[in-house]
Amino acid sequence: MVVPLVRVQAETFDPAAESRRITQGRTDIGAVVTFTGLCRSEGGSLAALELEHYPGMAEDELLRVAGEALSRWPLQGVTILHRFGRIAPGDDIVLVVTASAHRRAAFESADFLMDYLKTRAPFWKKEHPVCGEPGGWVAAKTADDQAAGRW
Amino acid sequence: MVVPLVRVQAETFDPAAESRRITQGRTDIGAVVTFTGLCRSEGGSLAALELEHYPGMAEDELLRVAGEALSRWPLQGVTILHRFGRIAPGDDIVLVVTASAHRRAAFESADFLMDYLKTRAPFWKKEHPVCGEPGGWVAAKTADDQAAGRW
Amino acid sequence: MKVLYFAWLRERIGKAEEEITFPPGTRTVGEAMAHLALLGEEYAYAFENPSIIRIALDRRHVPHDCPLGTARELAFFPPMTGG
Amino acid sequence: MKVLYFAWLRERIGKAEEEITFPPGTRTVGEAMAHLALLGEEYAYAFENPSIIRIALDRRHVPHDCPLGTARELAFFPPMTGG
Repeated sequence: MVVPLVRVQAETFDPAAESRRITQGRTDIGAVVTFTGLCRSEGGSLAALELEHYPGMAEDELLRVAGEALSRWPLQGVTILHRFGRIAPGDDIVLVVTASAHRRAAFESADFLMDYLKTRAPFWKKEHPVCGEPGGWVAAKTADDQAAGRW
Repeated sequence: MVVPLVRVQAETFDPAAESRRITQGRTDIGAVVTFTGLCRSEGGSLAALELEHYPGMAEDELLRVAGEALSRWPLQGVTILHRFGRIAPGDDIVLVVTASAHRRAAFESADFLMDYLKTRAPFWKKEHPVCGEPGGWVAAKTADDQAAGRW
Repeated sequence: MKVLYFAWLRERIGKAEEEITFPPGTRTVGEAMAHLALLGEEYAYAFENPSIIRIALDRRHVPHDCPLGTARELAFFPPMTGG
Repeated sequence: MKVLYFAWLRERIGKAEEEITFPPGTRTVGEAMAHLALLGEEYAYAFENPSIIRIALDRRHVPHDCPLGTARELAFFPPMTGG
């Protein structure tokens, strides 16, 4: 019985510590995949992203998404961390860690988790440009819905 | 011009440090994928793996495989580290790190690198069982060839 | 019922949450949204394109024709852009 | 020419490398392997199933019909199992 770890937090995170938390003291894990999503500066035009979320529902949805991955792949660990608040270019936004006996399950489930959480987890990005007024809300991409539709 | 980092070493490695080496001081990377391959104990029956390699050619092939990924995906960083020598269950064997502006390229190229290096990089695993004589050489899997054939 | 707004819906309406008593006969979450759109200019602006609005009932995604039932928390927000 | 053996080929032959002068007329790496198989019991054992043996010439994978040319290093090994 694998219990997924899910956290929504303002603080930055440590991918290595999260991997270790899953693998430590075990010898049945053959593959660990980590995905880190970072804030890009968009060619220097972006001062920061502001991430709004729906407290309570955000954690619930990440848990549902993690549970869905556990039901589809034979995993020995799943972690999803998602930050909120002001995030500067170069900083982490989201971390997904999956662990399995075999590499295909680890890769596929991490890929799935990112696709799924993008279209299900209640987070919204607002762009703060270097010049001018705090700007627009990032528009959802059709490509993200299509990516989630692959699974 | 992205220069891949490739290392063949007896020592263990630090996935977080390798990620940071790629992302540090940059704001154009949106996605980092790390894959860590670990030694499994096979239900407690394995005392250690012994990894033999072809010095010189191993580094060359990893560089070729990394170069192939760079030619196929728009990457901002590629790292491949592969260990040799005696490796205990729970310890790392191989690390692949890919970084890109977008998550699809980072996921696909890391997946590709693992498939490709399995069938191209001159490494061989020998199993040392807990009981009995130092055992057999691990047989290559048809599944690995098929996986590499996907790309 | 507790009603929540997020992202540009929150900004357009000018508040993050409020208590709303929906008129008797309000059956679905979509009908609840149609009622909100009549509460003033800022609401009309927020809900000007109802088909793109996502709705959560007691913190679960639901389609617009989902019955309100006995839920306690209703949330409206734009398509999500996390990750 | 410097000849290298790895994994169970090395174990069967009992050495990791040696200098071999191939007979005149040895054109391909596959022909070089056929010559080695005649050098004794341990070589015959190592090369008993030639079709599964992988060959590298100057540290590059080559097919069995690849000409030896002026290469300096020839290596024989089983299918790889790294990663």
